[in-house]
Amino acid sequence: MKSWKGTLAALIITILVVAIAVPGFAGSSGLYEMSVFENPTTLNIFSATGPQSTVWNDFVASSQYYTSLYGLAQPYMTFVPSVAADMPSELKQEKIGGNTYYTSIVKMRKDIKWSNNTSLTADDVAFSYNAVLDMDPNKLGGNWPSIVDPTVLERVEKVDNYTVKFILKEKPGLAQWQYGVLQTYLLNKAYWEPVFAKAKKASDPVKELLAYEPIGEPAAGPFMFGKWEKGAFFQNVANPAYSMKGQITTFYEDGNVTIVNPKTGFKWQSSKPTGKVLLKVTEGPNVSGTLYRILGNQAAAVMSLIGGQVDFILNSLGLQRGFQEQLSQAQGVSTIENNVNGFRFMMFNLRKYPFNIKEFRQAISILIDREYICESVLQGIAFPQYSVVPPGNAFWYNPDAPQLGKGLTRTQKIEQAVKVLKKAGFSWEVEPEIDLKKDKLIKRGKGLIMPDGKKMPSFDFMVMTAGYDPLRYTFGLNIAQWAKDVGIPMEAAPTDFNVVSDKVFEEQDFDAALMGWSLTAYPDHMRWFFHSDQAGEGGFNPQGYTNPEFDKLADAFMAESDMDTARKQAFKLQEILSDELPYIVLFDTPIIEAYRSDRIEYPYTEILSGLQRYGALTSTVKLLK
Amino acid sequence: MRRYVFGRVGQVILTLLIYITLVYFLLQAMPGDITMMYLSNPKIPQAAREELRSQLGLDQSLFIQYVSYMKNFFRGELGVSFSQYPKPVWDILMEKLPRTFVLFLTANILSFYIGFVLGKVIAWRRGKIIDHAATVVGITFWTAFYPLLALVVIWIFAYNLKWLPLNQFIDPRLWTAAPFTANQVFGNMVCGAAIVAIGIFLIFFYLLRGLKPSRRSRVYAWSATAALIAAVVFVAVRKGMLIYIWDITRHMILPVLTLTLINFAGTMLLMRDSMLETVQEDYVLAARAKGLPDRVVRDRYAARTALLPTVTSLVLSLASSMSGGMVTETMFSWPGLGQTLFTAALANDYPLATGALAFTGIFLLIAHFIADILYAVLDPRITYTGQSGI
Amino acid sequence: MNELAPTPGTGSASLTEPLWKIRWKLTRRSFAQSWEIFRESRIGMIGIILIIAFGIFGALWPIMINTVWDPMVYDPVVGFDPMSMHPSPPSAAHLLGTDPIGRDILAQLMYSTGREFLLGVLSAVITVVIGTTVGTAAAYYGGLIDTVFMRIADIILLFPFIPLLVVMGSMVKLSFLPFAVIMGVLGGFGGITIILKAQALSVSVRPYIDAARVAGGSDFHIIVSHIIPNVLPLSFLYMMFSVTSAILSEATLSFFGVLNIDMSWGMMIHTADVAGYLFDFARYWWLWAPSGLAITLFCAAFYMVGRGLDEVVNPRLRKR
Amino acid sequence: MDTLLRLEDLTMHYKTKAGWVQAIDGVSFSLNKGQSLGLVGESGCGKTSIAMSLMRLLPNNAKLVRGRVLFGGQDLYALSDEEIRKLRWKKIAMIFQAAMNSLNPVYSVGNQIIEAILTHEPETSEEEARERVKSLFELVGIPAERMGHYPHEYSGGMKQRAVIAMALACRPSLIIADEPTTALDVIVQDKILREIEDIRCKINMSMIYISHDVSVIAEVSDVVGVMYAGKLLELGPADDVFKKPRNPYTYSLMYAYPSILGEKHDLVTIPGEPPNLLAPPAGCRFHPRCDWATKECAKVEPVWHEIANGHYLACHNPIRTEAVKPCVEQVAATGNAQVAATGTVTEMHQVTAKGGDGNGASGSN
Repeated sequence: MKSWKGTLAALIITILVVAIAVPGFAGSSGLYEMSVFENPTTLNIFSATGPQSTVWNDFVASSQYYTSLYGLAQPYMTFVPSVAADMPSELKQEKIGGNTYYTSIVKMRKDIKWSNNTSLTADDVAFSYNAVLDMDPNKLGGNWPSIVDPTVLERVEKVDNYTVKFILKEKPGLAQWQYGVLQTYLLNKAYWEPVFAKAKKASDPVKELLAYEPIGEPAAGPFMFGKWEKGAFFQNVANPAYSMKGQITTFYEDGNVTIVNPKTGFKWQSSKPTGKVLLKVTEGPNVSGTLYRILGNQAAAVMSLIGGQVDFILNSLGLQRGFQEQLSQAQGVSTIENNVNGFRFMMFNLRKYPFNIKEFRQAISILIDREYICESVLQGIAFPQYSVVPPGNAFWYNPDAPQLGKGLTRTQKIEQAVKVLKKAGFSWEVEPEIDLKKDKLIKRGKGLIMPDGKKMPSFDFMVMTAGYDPLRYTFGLNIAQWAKDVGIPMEAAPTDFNVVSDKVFEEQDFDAALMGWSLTAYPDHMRWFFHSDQAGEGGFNPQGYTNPEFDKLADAFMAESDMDTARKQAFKLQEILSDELPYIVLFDTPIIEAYRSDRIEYPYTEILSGLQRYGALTSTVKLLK
Repeated sequence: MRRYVFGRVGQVILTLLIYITLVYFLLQAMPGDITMMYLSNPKIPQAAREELRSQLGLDQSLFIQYVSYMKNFFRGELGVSFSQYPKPVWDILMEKLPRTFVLFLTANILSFYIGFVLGKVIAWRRGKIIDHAATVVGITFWTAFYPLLALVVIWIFAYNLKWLPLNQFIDPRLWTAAPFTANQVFGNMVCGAAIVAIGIFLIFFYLLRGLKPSRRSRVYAWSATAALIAAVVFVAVRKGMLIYIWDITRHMILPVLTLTLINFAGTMLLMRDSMLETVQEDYVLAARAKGLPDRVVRDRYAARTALLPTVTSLVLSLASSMSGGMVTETMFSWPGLGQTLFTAALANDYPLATGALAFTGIFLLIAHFIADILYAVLDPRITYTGQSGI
Repeated sequence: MNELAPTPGTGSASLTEPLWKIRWKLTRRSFAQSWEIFRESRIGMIGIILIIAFGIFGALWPIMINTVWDPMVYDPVVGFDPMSMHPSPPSAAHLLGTDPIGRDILAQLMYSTGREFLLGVLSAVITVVIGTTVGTAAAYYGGLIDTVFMRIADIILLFPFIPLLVVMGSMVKLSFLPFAVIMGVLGGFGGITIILKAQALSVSVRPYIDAARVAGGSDFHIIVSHIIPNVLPLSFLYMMFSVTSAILSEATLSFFGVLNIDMSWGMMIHTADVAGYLFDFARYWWLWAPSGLAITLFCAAFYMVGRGLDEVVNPRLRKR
Repeated sequence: MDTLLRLEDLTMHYKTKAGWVQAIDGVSFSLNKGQSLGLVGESGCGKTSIAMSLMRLLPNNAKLVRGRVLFGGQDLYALSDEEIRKLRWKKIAMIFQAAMNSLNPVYSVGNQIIEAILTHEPETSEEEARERVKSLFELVGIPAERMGHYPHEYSGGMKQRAVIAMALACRPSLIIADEPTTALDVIVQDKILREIEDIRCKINMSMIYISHDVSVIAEVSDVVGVMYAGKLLELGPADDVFKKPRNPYTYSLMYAYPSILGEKHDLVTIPGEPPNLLAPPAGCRFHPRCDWATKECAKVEPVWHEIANGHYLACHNPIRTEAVKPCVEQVAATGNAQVAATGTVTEMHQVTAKGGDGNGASGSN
């Protein structure tokens, strides 16, 4: 008995001592190491773009292995050819088999190779689209219906080995064409064709295809699959046959871009580039591979970064503010702050009275002191925002859209809000009294009478719980406070995200809610969020905003395939929205990121939505040591 | 005995059935479903959402869904995960099981052992300083806020002192070249540990039988033990696995330490109470009168019978910590069943969440079974005859 | 303590006194006796002192906010001090500093204390009321009632508590009262029922119960005036443990951000965590230490009182 | 005859919350080799405390105030813990009050005895020990094949026998039997008592019986000591003490027990309750309940002195044989008795000795 215990104790102590004494298996591997917070779930591109389209799958796999005909050149998000040799030909009407279609020809580069050294040809491109169309993108789910949009795309035909022809059912807008179909990932036909053939024979072809595990799939992107220890790490290795390695992309001040591949001699330029060169980026990869450590929480990731186990913390939300200060003091670590493409906003159910009164919403917007909360309460964790297009999205942002109540003092805001409300026919049992000189509210408003003569009943303003999002929570409580100052009986109700989602999108049974969106570069969200055809159940306009004038303009915007015209239309849309306020846009948070500047170097760090937007630049990062 | 076993199995199946049903409907009653994830992207058409619903069977009535789920369940299928469609829930859970199992088994046994020994000692020395100190320290850890304690432990030992790895269960830099998967290594660890444990048990059982084994048989027993361990280590070396086992062990130390700190007091206090009752038993007094050495009286007389109630707590805590290890798994980046349950719940992935909870239920039921058997082994007074227990 | 029930012939009170007075005297006496035993337990006394200290601390909150503190600045939920950068370390204005969004830590700590009491005690009371009622009824009536409730207890014991609550919480954020009620109900129908039933069973076979029955006492009367008083001490003991588990569960769930609670000790740590201040322990100690310590001490206090009560309830644990 | 055990003014107190309990106060006696001593007295009078102090198995709160326990000339309280541990069972064994519970439920009975042998006789092999236990089992009348069984598989009487076998295991020179038969029914009780006596005679061992049951003590003891409230009131050869009780307490005690098949007499109840040992009465501790008590009794503590050869007494007003009147009167007053004390004691002695023949008994206490 005694010796037993002694042995066990000795064993435990030995393990502890040895564990402490023997250092870890350090030794850098020439890999670019990042941390991710969640497991990727699949290597299968159909799953990863379909039902399992998580940001993590995209970070570690999809975005690393595949190329597309066209892409957005980092960091300015310029639309440029990638596998294509030039811009697509103008859409033109053509009659095929009795139907009228729009067609476009895309010429491809001849120097693109798969990792198994076969060429990427028109066969692969045509297969990539047609196979998905045959499977029905809606059934594949996820993002498939939006990138291989069956309502637009009919077929893709091979013209010759390096030319394909797109046959489209209707004339697509920018969102569907340049920002949709043309940026679809390209698949290796030789690899996938037998898989599709087999899947088609199964009882549930889609399930069969989604369940397929693609081992040894050829890649055309900068990396290919290395090793995956589930729950621990994910490793990619540089694609030795990557055709774009060494390719130089040059950005000019006038927005033009040139692409030169010195190795293969490929050259492309947007139009006559003039002016200063802003940036020159040489495509890599410059690392032998990438390693993604799967860490369970931010603290662990930050400690690992400081400890030198990881070079970058890959997270679509960036880092919390509290880490920034500590990281900036850590040796060899640099932090980056970028604007993001998104916003948090407040919305009313416009089907209900008096929320459908424009002035009511304007008054609320005036009353909200975004700057005060952002700068004082939140101390720069968040920045105020007024428009549904964030200023960071500079090409599409309209700086001249109205910004109600900006720059006013507390009492000025109340004064103006009261004025606006009175104009719409509101009155009070007790009108709020203010002292403008002292900037002091003397008496709170009470008993707001609506234009129809009834007293306004109290209503719930759903905000996220403090646990889910303390920022929205804080904003919500403050807004309700200010509303009450002028007698608007608004009660902030902290509610769980799922409940808010359900009430807003499923039941459309709510008064007011505070929510958030993150956006894509192309601002077609204005059409989805505010077009009246989205006001039905399950639509994206649950607030029920209807404005025929807006609808018409939004439709035109969506159908437009010319960038400059589209831009003007987007400006106009923003003006309408800033006046009518179906959303009262409030704020957003910058994205904070950190990396080991003593070990790696990025060609640039200023990108809307941060480095994570491009999976932390795996193909251009350089290892210093 | 036979009737008992049959009765017991029937009872277990019935309980499991009710449990799964409750879990199933409880999760279904929660607001929202998996297709809500498509709501975040306006470009996904309604049609795709409908397709997903029908793929997942969500367009059917709840009752039909339930019946088909239960049918599959008793055929050993836990359905297909929603969030990782079409991956079977079983596969996902099986991937996590080994690491959860190894971590929590180790931690539970260790904390049980420490708690048992300490409880024994402080009950024996009741009212002395060590009793008060251990009780206060134990209660403090027992009621400590676990996530915070985990962070403090990591911060001290991994971040500041750099003695042990920060997080995760393996070191990726080592494992990128590993010829094994981690689960293979975990599997081998479990097998190796089981072989060593059973081997040692048999050696001691046969060689050191009786109350007074000879010196020679002691020597034999210890050398056989050493040989057995050496053999297992040798096999590990030959397989090239030792360094990987070692890596996992290193990574286990901090979570095991934290879990032990939090949990030992439970066993300790239980053991103390239990032992305070047994030390008043006449046979303990008799043992002292017999002139048995103090340690023998304590271990073989007082502690031996006091052990019984604590065994139940060991077995049950082992089972519940399997899926309750969410905090540990999150804090130490040790992705296992608990974390899976949590993420599944966040993603409205009912089959996965139900599956994980069902696993726990099955664990617990098995644990109850084992507890019953252990009881019978440890307490000769208990025999399972015709009656079917409670 | 096991013999709390007024047994005939004990009390020295003359029969001219009304029955309730006799009962009351007896209760008071047995309480006094229990207190004597309890006082022997050092651990239990530490617990009591801690609880009283927390009680005073919590009671200070309404006083402070109504007299000394400006609600605009010191409100634990929406307060904000524009005077300094946040999180600010302890200063004269903020004795325990401020949190990342400028709220006073001390005010949060005080405000939360009362709420923790409410949460812990409410859920514990629910647990104990259910456990006592159900356990007693199961023991007294036996048969179907017994079987049904014991099955329910078995199944509830099968539920992994925290994960299940986290799962529920991640789907519907539970707010304060529902959470307390759920904790209480789950606890009440679970293990406690079994323990209290066993106790009630041992009481209900005592001779004076039969005597009461023969004397024509109704079931209700017998349960309420004979069985329950004997089960109560044990109930009270488990109440203490229930408080501990309720508070710890709340803190853990808050830490995961799956509760809809405006402020609690767990939320304070959660706030620090999500804002990224929880990792440098030494520097931002005021963000986690007060609340972390409060959780531990508060839970430990109730646990210790439970341990002390254990010695009262279970004579075998007493010192000889 | 050699003196085996000698208690000199043994005084032992327990510390409690309420104060010091004077459990044993100035007890002196000696015991020769091969002799058996019976200690009799009401519950809580300190009998068991004496037994425990002889084995030095007192609880932590006990304190030896004064006095010595000499065993074979050695002061037990001067020994180290290890020495006393080795002495226990080897020299002084014990048969416990509740034999039922003095066996460890999780080990087989045989092993528990073997363990005792191996502990004290390390040179003995396990096999030898096993053999010895086998013969012990035969001696006490348990089939040897039951050695491997667990206590719960034994009947009450068998357990008691096993405990006796265990006490005999190391061939001690003294066995203390603390209420050895209280929990058994009368038939078994008597059988066992006789077995113990047989064995004792065979191996010439000393014995201390402790019981509240006068009949038991009367049956087996050479010397009888009567204890009251931590004090020894009377001690002497069994015949002397029972035939001619000199201390009123001894006298009352004998009538506090029904005699089996004896003449009917009403039980003499001793009025009042045993004193509180936290604050025992001054003078003679029995005086508040004593019918013979005088003023002196309340003030002066009676001296322990030898009144005849080997007959010791502590009493101011010892009973002379003819002076039994008050008691008889009392008996008469409570009922219809007419008993002469001396005669009854003799009767009782004989009758209980016969009791074991299996004649009907309705069971005692």
